[in-house]
Amino acid sequence: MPVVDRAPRLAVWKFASCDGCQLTFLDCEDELLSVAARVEIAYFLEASSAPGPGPYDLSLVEGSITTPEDLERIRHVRRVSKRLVTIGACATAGGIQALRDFADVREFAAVVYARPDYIATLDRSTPIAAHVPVDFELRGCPPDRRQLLEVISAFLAGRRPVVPAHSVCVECKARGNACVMVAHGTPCLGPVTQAGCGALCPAFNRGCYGCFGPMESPNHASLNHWMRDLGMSTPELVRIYRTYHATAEPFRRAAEEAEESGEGEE
Amino acid sequence: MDAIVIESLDPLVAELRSRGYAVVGPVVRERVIRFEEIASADRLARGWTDVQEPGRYRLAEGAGEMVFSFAASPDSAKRYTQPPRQTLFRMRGEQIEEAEEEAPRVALLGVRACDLAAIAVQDRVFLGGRHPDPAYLRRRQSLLLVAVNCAVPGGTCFCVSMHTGPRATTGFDLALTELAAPHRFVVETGSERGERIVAELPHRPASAEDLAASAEVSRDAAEHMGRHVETEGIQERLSAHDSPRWAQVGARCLTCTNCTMVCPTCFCTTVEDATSFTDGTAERIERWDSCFTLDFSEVNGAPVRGSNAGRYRQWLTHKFSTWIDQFGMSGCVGCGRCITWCPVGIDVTEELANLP
Amino acid sequence: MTHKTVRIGALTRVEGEGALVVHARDGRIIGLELRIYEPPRFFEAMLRGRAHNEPPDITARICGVCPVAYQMSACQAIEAACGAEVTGPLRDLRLLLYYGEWIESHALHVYLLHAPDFLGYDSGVAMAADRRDLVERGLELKKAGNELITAIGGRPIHPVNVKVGGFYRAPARRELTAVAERLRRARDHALATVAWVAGFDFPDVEHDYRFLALRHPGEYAILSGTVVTGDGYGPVSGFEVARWPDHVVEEQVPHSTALHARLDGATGYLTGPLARYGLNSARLSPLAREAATAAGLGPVCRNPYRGIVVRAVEIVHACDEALRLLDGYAEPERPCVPVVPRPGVGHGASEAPRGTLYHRYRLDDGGLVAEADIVPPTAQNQARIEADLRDLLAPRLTLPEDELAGLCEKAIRNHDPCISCSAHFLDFRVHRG
Amino acid sequence: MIGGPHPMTPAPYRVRSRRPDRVDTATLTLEPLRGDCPPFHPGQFTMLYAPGVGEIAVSISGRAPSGGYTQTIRAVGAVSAALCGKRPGDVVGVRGPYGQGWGLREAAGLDVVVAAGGLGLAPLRPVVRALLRDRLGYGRISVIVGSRAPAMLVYPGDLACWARQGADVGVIVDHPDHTWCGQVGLVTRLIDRIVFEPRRTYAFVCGPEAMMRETAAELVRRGVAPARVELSLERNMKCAVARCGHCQFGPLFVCEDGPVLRYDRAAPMLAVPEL
Ligand SMILES: Cc1cc2nc3c(=O)[nH]c(=O)nc-3n(C[C@H](O)[C@H](O)[C@H](O)COP(=O)(O)OP(=O)(O)OC[C@H]3O[C@@H](n4cnc5c(N)ncnc54)[C@H](O)[C@@H]3O)c2cc1C
Ligand code: SF4
Ligand code: SF4
Ligand code: SF4
Repeated sequence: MPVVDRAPRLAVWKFASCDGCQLTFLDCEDELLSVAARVEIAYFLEASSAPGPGPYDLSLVEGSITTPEDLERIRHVRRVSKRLVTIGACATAGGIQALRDFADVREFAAVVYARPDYIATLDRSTPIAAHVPVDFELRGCPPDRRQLLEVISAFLAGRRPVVPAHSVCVECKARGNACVMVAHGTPCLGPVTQAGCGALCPAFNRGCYGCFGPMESPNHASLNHWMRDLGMSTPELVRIYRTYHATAEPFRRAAEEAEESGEGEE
Repeated sequence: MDAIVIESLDPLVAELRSRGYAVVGPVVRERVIRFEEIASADRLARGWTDVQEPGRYRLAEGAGEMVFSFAASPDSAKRYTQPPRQTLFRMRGEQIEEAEEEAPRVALLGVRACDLAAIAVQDRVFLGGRHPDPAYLRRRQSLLLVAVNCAVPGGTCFCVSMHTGPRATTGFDLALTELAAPHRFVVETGSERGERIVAELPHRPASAEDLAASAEVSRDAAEHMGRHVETEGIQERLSAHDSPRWAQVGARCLTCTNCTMVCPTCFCTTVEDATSFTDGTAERIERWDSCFTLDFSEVNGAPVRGSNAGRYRQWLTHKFSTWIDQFGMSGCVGCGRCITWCPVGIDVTEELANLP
Repeated sequence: MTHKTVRIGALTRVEGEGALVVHARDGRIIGLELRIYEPPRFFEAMLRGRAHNEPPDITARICGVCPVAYQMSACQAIEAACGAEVTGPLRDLRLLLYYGEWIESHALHVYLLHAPDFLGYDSGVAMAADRRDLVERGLELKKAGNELITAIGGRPIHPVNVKVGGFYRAPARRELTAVAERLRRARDHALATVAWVAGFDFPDVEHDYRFLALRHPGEYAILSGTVVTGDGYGPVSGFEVARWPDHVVEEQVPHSTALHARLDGATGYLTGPLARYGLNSARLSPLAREAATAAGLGPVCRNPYRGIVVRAVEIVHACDEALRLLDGYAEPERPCVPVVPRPGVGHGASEAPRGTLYHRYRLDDGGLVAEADIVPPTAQNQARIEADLRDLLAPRLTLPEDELAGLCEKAIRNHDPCISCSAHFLDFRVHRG
Repeated sequence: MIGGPHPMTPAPYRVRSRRPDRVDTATLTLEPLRGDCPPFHPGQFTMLYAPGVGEIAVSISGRAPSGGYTQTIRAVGAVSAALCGKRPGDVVGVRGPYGQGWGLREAAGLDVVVAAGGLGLAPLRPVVRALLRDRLGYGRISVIVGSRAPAMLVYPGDLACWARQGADVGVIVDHPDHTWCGQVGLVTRLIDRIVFEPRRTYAFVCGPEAMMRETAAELVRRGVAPARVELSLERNMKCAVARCGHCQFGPLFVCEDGPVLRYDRAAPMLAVPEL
C-alpha cells in the first residue's frame, strides 16, 4: 500500500475521444462520492472548474494522439503523473479515428471541412503508449464501469488490477449465455476479444464486435475460417476487425489476412 | 421402493415447490434448451428436440407430447454445485469472516446420467481430498436431483464409451423414464428424500410392461450414441506428448475456454481480490478459470503453457488421463458439451482417435 | 485606447474541450471566439464504405454523452433510405431507451455541471461536501436513467442492443420491472429537482431566440417529428426532416474551427431544451406541465439561465412517459423489422438532450455508405451562444477580467454545449462525393 | 463430518518482526493471533495473504524462537511487494503449511548436498538446520549456493554459521562486483569443489527451474541416484489444496504432491515442454 499522508491526487485528461471514458467515471453513481472521499480529484475539467496543479499520483488518460499539440501535451501529462493509466480504446489503441491510418488524412479532412488548411492534424491516430510510458491500459469502447473502479481501487490498495486478458467467452459462459455462434450461427468476435464487458453482445443475441480489442492469444485465422463458413464475406471480415481497434496489431493482421485469403473470391 | 408411474409432471413440480425447492428445468429460451426456474411443468420444453454437431446446435420441433426429447443443454449442474463466482471471505481490520453464502434449495429436474456422473466427479474433487469444502457440501446437500433417462442421445454424446449412461443408476433422488402411448413417466427412487416426495404424488405401481418399456428406452439410446471413444489404453495414447497432432489442433483452437466452461467436471478456479472504497474491507472471490488462459500457468512472468497446442494438450490429457491418476476416475463423462459448444467445432473424440 | 482580452483557457464542466477568447477595444467587443480545440476525428469520412448497418454503432462513438441520440438519428436515416419504418412496440422501446438518455444526461448537467454555478461551488463533488443529500439525489436520478438504458441497450455508453430496424433482442418484461421501480422514485426526485432549481437566483435576462426543434403530433418530440422553427409565441414554420439541407446551412468560420449555422439564411438560431420547451410545452406530460407551471415557467422560456429548470421539467416528462410505456410494455413479437439495403438517400433527426441531431446518408448500389452528413446540436448553437455572450459582455466590459471569465463560463454552461459532438463536424455541406 | 473453516480461508497472523535482507527482500516472523503455529516440515510452504492485494505461496524458512514462522519474501510483483513491506504489528492471512517437504529421513546416514539458487535457499534453510542439529546422523554436509550478484545473496550470516557448525559451504555468483573475491559462475561449478561419495549421497536442490535441472543432471552424471535427488518445483498456485488446478504438472498437483519431488519422477516430466 502506498504510504501517503494525504489523499492521492487524481487527474483525468482528455485527448481525441468522445468523452465516454471519463463519463464512465461519472457513471459510477454509487461509488463516485466514496471515491472522491478517498482521492483528491485534482484535475477533471469535465466535472470541476477548479483544476488543481500537478503533480498527480494517478492520471487517467482518455483519447488518442492526433495533433502536434497533443503530442506535446501528453509528454507534459507524463511528467506530472506518478502513474499513468490509459482508459478506453482511443487511448490504448488509437480508437475509431485510427481508421485514418488506412486512408489519406488530407483527403479525410477535405471531406469533412470546407477549409482543411485550418485543421492541424497528424496522419495517424496513435495510442498514448506510442509516445510515453504507460503503467496500465484499460480496454473498452467504452471501458467497463466496474473495471474502471477496479483500476482505481487496485491503485489505492497497491494490487495488480483484476482485469484479465482472456477471451469474452469466459464471461459469456459465467453469465450463462448460450453461445450465439453455436446456437444461432451468428458470427462472434468473442473468442479473439478481451473480456471486460461481461459478454454484453451475446447476452443480447448479438455477436461480439470486438470493442475491448484483442485478447491475450487471439487465433483469428481459425475464427475467420469458421466465420466464413457461417457466411461472412471478405469485406465483412475486414470491416469487423477494422473498426474500434483497427490498428491494434492482432486485429490489423486479422483484417489483412482476411483480405489476403479472400483474394480471388467474389 | 419399487418403481411407480405418474401421468403428469405437474404434481411433481408442485410438490417440490411446496417443499421449498426452486424447481429448475429445461425450457426454451433464445432458441436453446436451457435450465431455468419454472413455476409449473407447462414451461418445460415439451415438443422440442435438438440437433447437436461439433460447433453447432439447433432447436427442432417434432417431439410431439414428449417433454424430454433432447440431449444435454449447455448448462450443467456445475452452475449449482460450483457457481461461477463466489465470495470466499472478507477481511476488515484483523477480522477474517467467511462469506457463508446460503445454499438455496434447488431441485434440478431433467439432469441426465452423464450429469450425475459429473456430480460424482465433482464430489470426489471437492469432498474426497485432504481439504474438503464445507460450502460445496452445503450446496450439494440442498440440491435435489430428478434425473431423466435419455431417450434421444445427441449427435455429440458418448456416455456409453465413458460408462456413465445413458441410464441413471445412482446419485439421484428420483429418476424418470418418459414413455409414449400413453404418455407417462416411470419413476424410480434413489433416496429417502425421493421416496417421501413420490409418496405425495398421484401414482400407480409400475407394471412389468412399464418396466420393460423403460429399459427399452435406455437400450435404444445406448445404440444411438452420436460418438465413441476407445478408452482402452487411453492413458498410454495420451502420453504421446510430442505428437504432431497437438500442433494441428492447436492451430484450430481459439483458446477461448468454452470447452472447459461448459464441461460439467472442469473445476479450475482463480481468485480475485477487491477492496471497498468506503471502509477498505478486503474481499476474495473465487471464480471459474480455465487452463486455456495464459494467466493460468504463469510463473516468473511467463506462462508455462504459452502455445495453443500446449494448452489444448493439457485439457485433453487432464480430462482423459491424468484425472485418473489424480482422482481414480476419468474426468470425462461423455456428455458431448465441449464438442457442441466449441465455437470452431473441435471434437475431443476425433482428437483422441487421431492420437497414435 | 484600452484593450482588453478575456481568455478562458479551458472551459470546464462541459462535455469535450474548448476555450473562449474575447477581444475588446474602447469598450466594444471586436472579436469573440468560442474555440473548439477538440481534435478532429473525421467521422463522415470514415463512414464512407461502411455497411448500412454500421453507422448506429460508429456514430455513437462521436459522443459518449448522447450515444443513443446518435444511434436513433442514424437508424432512422438509414431506415428512411431503405424504405423501412419502425413502429408500435419497437418504437416504444426506442423511446424508452431515449428517455433513459435524457434522464441521465440532464441529471448529469443539472446536478454535477450546472447547479454548482448557482450555488457557488466548483463542482458537484465539492457541492456534496455541504449538500450530500442533494448530490445523492442527483446521482440516483442519473442512475435511474442509466439503468433504463442498460436494461434495454446493455450499457449506458455506446449501448450494444440498437440496430437498424430495431433491436437485437427485445428485453423480457421481467427484465424491466426493477427499472420501473427505480423510475417511480426517480420521478419523485425529478419533481423535487424542479422545485429545487426553480428557487435559484436567476439573472433577469431574456433573448429573442429563434427556436428550432422537432414536433410530433402526439408527443413532446424526442425520437422523430417534423422540424419547426419560431419564437415560441408567434406562428411556427416547419419542414420535413428530409428538407433539412434546403433550410440549414453551416459555414466554417475563418478565424477558428468554429462554425455558424444559418437557418433559411439567417444566423444564430437555438436548438435544445429552451427551443423544445418554447415550441412544444403544450405536449409535455400533464405532470411535467404542472411542475413547469409550479416552477413559474410560462409556455415559453427565453431566459437561458432558466434552462436548468426546463431540463428538470424534461426529466419529469421523461420519467413520466417512460413509466407509462413500461407499464404498457409487452415484448414485441420480433426484435426488429427487416431492413434491406438499397441505393438511395435517407434523412433522420431526433432530439438529443442538447437539441436536434440530424443525420443524412447516401447508400450506394452495394448497400454501403457513400456519403454521410451529421449536424449535431452544439454546432448549430455555436453562433447563438456567441451572441448570448456578446449580449452579456457588452454592458459589463469594465468588470475585472476574471469576473468576466466566470460570467462567460456560466453563460456557456447554460447551453450545456457538447464540444465532443460539435468538433467533429465543422462543415457538412461541402464534400458531396 | 465435514465442517470447520473453508480451505481457502486464512487465519490472521501478526507480523512480529521484519528483517530486511536486501533492498527487495525481507524476512518476516509471523505468529497467529489465536493459538499456535501448526508444526511444519522443512520444505513446506504457506499461502500468505496481503489483505486486498492477494495471496502467494511462500516457503517456511524457519521457526522463530517465539514459535512463529519465519518467511523470506522477495518483492517481484504486487503481492510479494505488499508482504515485503509489512511492518511489525501488521496483520496478514496465513494458510497452511502445505505440501510435501524434503526427504530428511531418506538422507539419514548419507552424504548430503544442499544446492540452492537465489531465494531457493529459503525452503532449504530449515533442512540445513535440521541436518546440523543432527550432525552425526549424516555423512558430509555440503551447502552450495549460487546467487546472481553478491548483493542478492540471502542469509549470509547463516552461511557463515553453518560453516562453523561443520558444513562445507560454497558460494558462487553470476555477476561479481568489485567487492567480490569469491567464485564466479553457475552453481554447478561448485559441485567440483565439494567432497561427497556419489553412491552414498542425497541431494536437495532448489532454485530456478533451469538451475535445478542442470544441478540434478550434473549430480546424476557423477553417480548420485536420481531417486536420491530432490527438487522443489515452482508453479502458479492459487489454492495450495488441489482445487484450483493451476499448479498441475502432468498427473501431479505441485501443491500437494510437491513442491518437493524426486528427480527420478520429475525428470521425464521436466523434459516435456509446456507440461
Ligand atoms: C511452493 C512455492 C514456494 C515459494 N516460496 C517463496 C519464498 O519463500 N519466497 C518468495 O519470495 N517467493 C516464493 N515463491 C514465489 C512466490 O509465490 C511468487 O514470487 C509470487 O507468487 C509472486 O506474486 P506477486 O503477486 O508478487 O507477483 P505477480 O504480480 O504475480 O507478478 C509480478 C511479476 O513478477 C513475476 N514473478 C512471479 N513470480 C516470480 C518469481 N518467483 N520470481 C521472479 N518473478 C516472478 C510475475 O510473473 C510478474 O512478471 C514460492 C512459490 C511457490 C510455488
Ligand atoms: S457467444 Fe461469442 S463470446 Fe459467447 S461463447 Fe460464443 S463465441 Fe464466445
Ligand atoms: S481440463 Fe483444464 S480447466 Fe478442466 S479441470 Fe483440467 S486443468 Fe482444469
Ligand atoms: S477446444 Fe474449442 S472450446 Fe476449447 S478452447 Fe479450443 S476452441 Fe475453445
